[in-house]
Amino acid sequence: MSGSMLQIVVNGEARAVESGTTVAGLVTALGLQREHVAVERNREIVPRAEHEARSLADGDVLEIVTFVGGG
Amino acid sequence: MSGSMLQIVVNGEARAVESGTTVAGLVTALGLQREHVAVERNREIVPRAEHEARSLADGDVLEIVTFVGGG
Amino acid sequence: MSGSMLQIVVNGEARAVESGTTVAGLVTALGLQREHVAVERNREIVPRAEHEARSLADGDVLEIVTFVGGG
Amino acid sequence: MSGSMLQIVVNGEARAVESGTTVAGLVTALGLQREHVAVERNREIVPRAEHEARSLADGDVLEIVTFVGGG
Amino acid sequence: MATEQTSDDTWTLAGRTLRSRLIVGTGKYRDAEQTKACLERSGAEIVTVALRRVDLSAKDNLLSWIDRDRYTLLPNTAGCYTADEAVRTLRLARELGIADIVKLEVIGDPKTLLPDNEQTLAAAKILIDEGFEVLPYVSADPIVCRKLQDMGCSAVMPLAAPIGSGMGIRNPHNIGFIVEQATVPVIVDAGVGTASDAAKAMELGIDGVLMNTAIAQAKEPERMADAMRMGIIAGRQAYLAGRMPIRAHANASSPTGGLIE
Amino acid sequence: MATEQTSDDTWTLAGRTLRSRLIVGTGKYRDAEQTKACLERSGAEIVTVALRRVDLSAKDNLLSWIDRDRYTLLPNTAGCYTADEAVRTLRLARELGIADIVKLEVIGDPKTLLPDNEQTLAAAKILIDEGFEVLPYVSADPIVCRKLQDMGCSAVMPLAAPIGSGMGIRNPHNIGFIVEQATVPVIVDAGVGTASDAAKAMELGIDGVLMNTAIAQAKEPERMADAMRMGIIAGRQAYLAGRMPIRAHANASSPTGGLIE
Amino acid sequence: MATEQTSDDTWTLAGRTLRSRLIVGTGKYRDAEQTKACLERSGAEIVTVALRRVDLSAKDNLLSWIDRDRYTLLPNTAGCYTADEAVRTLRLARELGIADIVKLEVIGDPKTLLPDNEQTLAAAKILIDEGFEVLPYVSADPIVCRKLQDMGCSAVMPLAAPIGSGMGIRNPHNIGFIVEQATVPVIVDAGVGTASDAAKAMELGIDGVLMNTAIAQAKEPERMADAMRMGIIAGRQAYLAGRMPIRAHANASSPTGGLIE
Amino acid sequence: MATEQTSDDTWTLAGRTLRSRLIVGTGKYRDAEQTKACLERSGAEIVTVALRRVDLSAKDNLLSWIDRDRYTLLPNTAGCYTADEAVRTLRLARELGIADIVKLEVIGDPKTLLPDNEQTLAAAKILIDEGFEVLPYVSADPIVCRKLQDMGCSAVMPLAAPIGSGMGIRNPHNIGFIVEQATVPVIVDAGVGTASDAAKAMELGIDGVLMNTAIAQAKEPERMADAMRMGIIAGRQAYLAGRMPIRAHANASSPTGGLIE
Repeated sequence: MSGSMLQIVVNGEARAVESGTTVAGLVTALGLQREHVAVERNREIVPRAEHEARSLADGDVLEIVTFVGGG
Repeated sequence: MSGSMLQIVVNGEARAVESGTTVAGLVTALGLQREHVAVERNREIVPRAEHEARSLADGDVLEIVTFVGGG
Repeated sequence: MSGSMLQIVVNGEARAVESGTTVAGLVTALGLQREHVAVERNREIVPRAEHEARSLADGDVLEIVTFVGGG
Repeated sequence: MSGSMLQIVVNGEARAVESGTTVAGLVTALGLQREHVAVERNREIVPRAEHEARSLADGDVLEIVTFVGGG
Repeated sequence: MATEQTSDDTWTLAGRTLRSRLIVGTGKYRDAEQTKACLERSGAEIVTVALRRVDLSAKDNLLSWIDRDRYTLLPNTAGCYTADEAVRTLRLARELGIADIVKLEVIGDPKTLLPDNEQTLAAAKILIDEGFEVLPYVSADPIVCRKLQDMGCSAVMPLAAPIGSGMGIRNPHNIGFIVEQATVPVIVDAGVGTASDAAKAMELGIDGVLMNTAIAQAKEPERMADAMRMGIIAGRQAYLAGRMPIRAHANASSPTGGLIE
Repeated sequence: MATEQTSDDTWTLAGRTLRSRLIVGTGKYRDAEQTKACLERSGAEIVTVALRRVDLSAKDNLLSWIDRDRYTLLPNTAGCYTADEAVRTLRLARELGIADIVKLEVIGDPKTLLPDNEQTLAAAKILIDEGFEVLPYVSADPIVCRKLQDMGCSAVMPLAAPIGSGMGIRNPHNIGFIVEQATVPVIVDAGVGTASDAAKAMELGIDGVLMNTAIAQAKEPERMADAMRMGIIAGRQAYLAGRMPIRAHANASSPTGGLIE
Repeated sequence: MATEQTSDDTWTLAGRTLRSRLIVGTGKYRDAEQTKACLERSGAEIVTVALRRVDLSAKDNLLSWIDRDRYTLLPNTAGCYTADEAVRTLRLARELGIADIVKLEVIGDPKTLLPDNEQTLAAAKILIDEGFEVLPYVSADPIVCRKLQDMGCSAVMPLAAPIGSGMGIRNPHNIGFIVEQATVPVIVDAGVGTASDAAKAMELGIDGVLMNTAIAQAKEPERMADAMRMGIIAGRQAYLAGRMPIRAHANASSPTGGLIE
Repeated sequence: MATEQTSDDTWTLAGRTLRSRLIVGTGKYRDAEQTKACLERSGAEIVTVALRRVDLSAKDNLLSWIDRDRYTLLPNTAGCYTADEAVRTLRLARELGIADIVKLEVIGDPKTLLPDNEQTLAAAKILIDEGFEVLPYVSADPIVCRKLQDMGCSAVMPLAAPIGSGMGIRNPHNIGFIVEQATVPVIVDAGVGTASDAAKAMELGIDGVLMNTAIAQAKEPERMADAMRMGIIAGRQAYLAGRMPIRAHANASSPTGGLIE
């Protein structure tokens, strides 16, 4: 485990996370229920099955989306 | 009791009835249920209570009405 | 000529005019063109031909009307 | 100059014309005013300036069009 | 499934508390069976009937088969062209014991069957003096409706369109004026053609709708009776719910923020 | 009282057999409670939802309180102005596991929110190739609707009027053309303002109506949900019943013979 | 350019042969100059005026500046709520020497300014007995119009919509019935808001239109007077020309044969 | 009498300054004489024509009798169902020396004759690249109209209703949106049935109207041409004059003070 930090962008906002953080880790850290969100990393969908395995890289741009009320 | 006949008009049609015939008698003779009709005699309503008592006179013009389907 | 005055009402307003004043005199005194008005005196029309002859009486109620723009 | 005939199609109808016939010649032969028509030969427009020069070939398919009333 | 109407939405007509806002006629049906089926499916509590000379050849009489415990009969004066004829007709209805409430209808013209409001006013005055509860069929004319309610009519029944035309509400604006000034129930009578017409009428804030032809002359009258029953409730509920404002431009229904980029 | 609808009047959308012909949105409500109450009273079986970035401050998530056993969620692409954005949005919806059927909506203008039919056709093609069941929001344009159904869309959803305008059916004639040629369900989407609009839409012979603002922005949304549920059924039943013909003149509903003289 | 109207299209009102079918009011204008300009540009031959108490502060009198050789003045009874007031007003007009033809207007309600047809009938009877040529402002009610023409009125003037509302023709169907039965000229009076309303009214087959507010309250009254003059003629000519039938489907205007292949 | 139009109300289409806002077709007339008479009475400066195979049996050719000094001919692509056919047709028109401005019309369906906007966009792009001044017939769709004007079309021509239907303006609201965003002239093409339709179209603020059937199939085409000419001017002048506001209630046109008592 290293203390070095990664600079990423989540839903348009810059964030710093510890290197080694996985997509699943980020989602959990954000207090989100994993079954309620879908994640795009650098414009590519990260299948939920891979959230555990996929680690974030410096400069990653993520979109984390869910459903809201709409017509 | 005399066999003489009275000429009357019922709902626009000429009819002959025995003298002494009452309104009630006419209604029954026509095969009508008394509670289903109202009677006008020479343009005046004959209250149902008087149908028994009221005898017809020669030349009487009667309107015997009921309800039918309508809007 | 007497100086006594008559109290009359013209179009809802009280006015005083000299006794002997005629309808024609009143109309002229009001600065109106006689051919532009019609006069009612105590709810009766005073034909224009009689405006000269007809003198006003104390308490007379007059309506003097004309045409205005309307639809 | 030969008397041999060419088989062509004009506005969907088969016709035979003498070999050597030009577009201009055909138009005139059909009784049409040249300034009132445009000609397509085998799906290509034949500019009016070339009607004189351009000879027809066997199997040519021509569309000769003009303006009519329309909305 | 949710119930069709909120139990508290009743209304009062001539002292009667009613749940149904649909009043239906009994004319033009194939037979008594079809009439009964349509009355039931309409949910109506009041049904109109006409007074006519007895037909000696008729096998059964309406009074012998209609359920008078369930339906209040509303005699009309259809076919009357004068106040006198209408009054005479309703006195006979009263003698028949069926005239608690009456539909006053004085026709002015056989082609349009539009009311003669002048004769209607004259007849209404006589009938009210004789103690009738009068429901007059009238033009969508706020002035005449005000006179009728001031005179003591138990309701006013402006027409949507000519009787049996099915053209729907020709003059919603005047119906609106009539509702604004109403001191008695307003019932739209005649001209409704389909369920959306009935709903639209109710959305104007009226109290009820009276119809006959729209149900009786539908291809499937029984099904149309269902449709009308629900159309009336739908329109009434929409009126009570208070519709959204009409906008000249669009207005997004999904959030305009939070879009992915 | 008769039941609200005949049990046999079901319809099929993308392989689903449905009883309700009302599809409702979940936007613009006061809160989750009001949304749930309105969904229930609308009787809807399908409800639309929008895909957005997660709001980290939001206390609860729609997916945590909406009853997915009861309602099929229909993700939309509201806010998308190009085919690419719409496709990207629906791929994310699929990743969320909620994309059995999708509402394709490509907007052409922020003021009118009218669809860009050209982009919609392009997006529909891609999505159908990827196996989506596509329900496109489209102009009331029979030509575009025919292309969409021929392309393999699961329904066509012409608009009644601009989204959130509540203007009602602006072009019933074109909706009629679309119904005449339809090989898939026709759902009127957007523009309905009140219950009579919903009934009138159904009377055109369409299969269903999709709405959101008309319920959410009524003064009493819950009551309007009732009104819309019944308005839809009333209009559908009226369509099936076959309305009376519209007549230029009147037609008596009481017998014209047998009058007293 | 072709002339505005065919010289033979004249009509007769109370014995007068008229070329213009537009009757205009003289109220609500900025001043006498604007009034005169609008009258001229309207092409009107008859103009309405109101009778009021003389205003002693008024600098000039309408009778002093209006061209009475060019325009026939039509006194109205605006503001009268009873037959008596209307009759009294017109007797005064006659005393003023301006009552060859009169506009009878008995108002029933200050908010809607709709006519009290009952009072109008009563006043018309008195006025006709006194030899007036009566032009009654009346509801778009065929029954009342028939009574008025049978009574001897010189025309009937059903309203298009409430006075000054500019809502256009609320009930074209009833106007049509009035035209069908007419034995005197039918003039639509009140409610027209713009030129297309005027044209549409004429296309119903009426003889003329009376308006005031639509011209006087346009942003540019003089230009609107032009527009109304031409709208009236356009509608009249269209009526005489006999419009094409309305078709539910399309019908090509270019030849369907002779296409290139 | 005042002149029909103010000399300064001209408009510019593809660089041409025009006085008449009425463009008429030349189809469906009885013969050349009637066509010429109607063109003259319409006051049109631009007239549409169709391109077809020469008819060897035709006695005279339109080009031999139409006054080309007076009228600019506007070739259309009626009958074309694809962009290719339309382009091919207009290239032939150019070869005929008559293609300064062209009416692009790509039909999507033979029953409704509604445009295929997708094909129309494709054809417009090619034609503009080839230097044509393109006037596209299009749906009343603001999105498509915006794309066409941005692409370089010389005008947009949204339809009022299906060609030859005479149904009038089906979607005035969308026409309004198209006018609001317009950077080129807006010409309503197809669907107008009578003079009031033409006036109403102009009152929406459009620049002109194109019609054929409404004149050619009137009972008296020549008279209808007059009616349309004036209806167009009336509507245009009313638009420029600025109509009165529409009021929900009445507004007296005579003074409410100064009444006799």
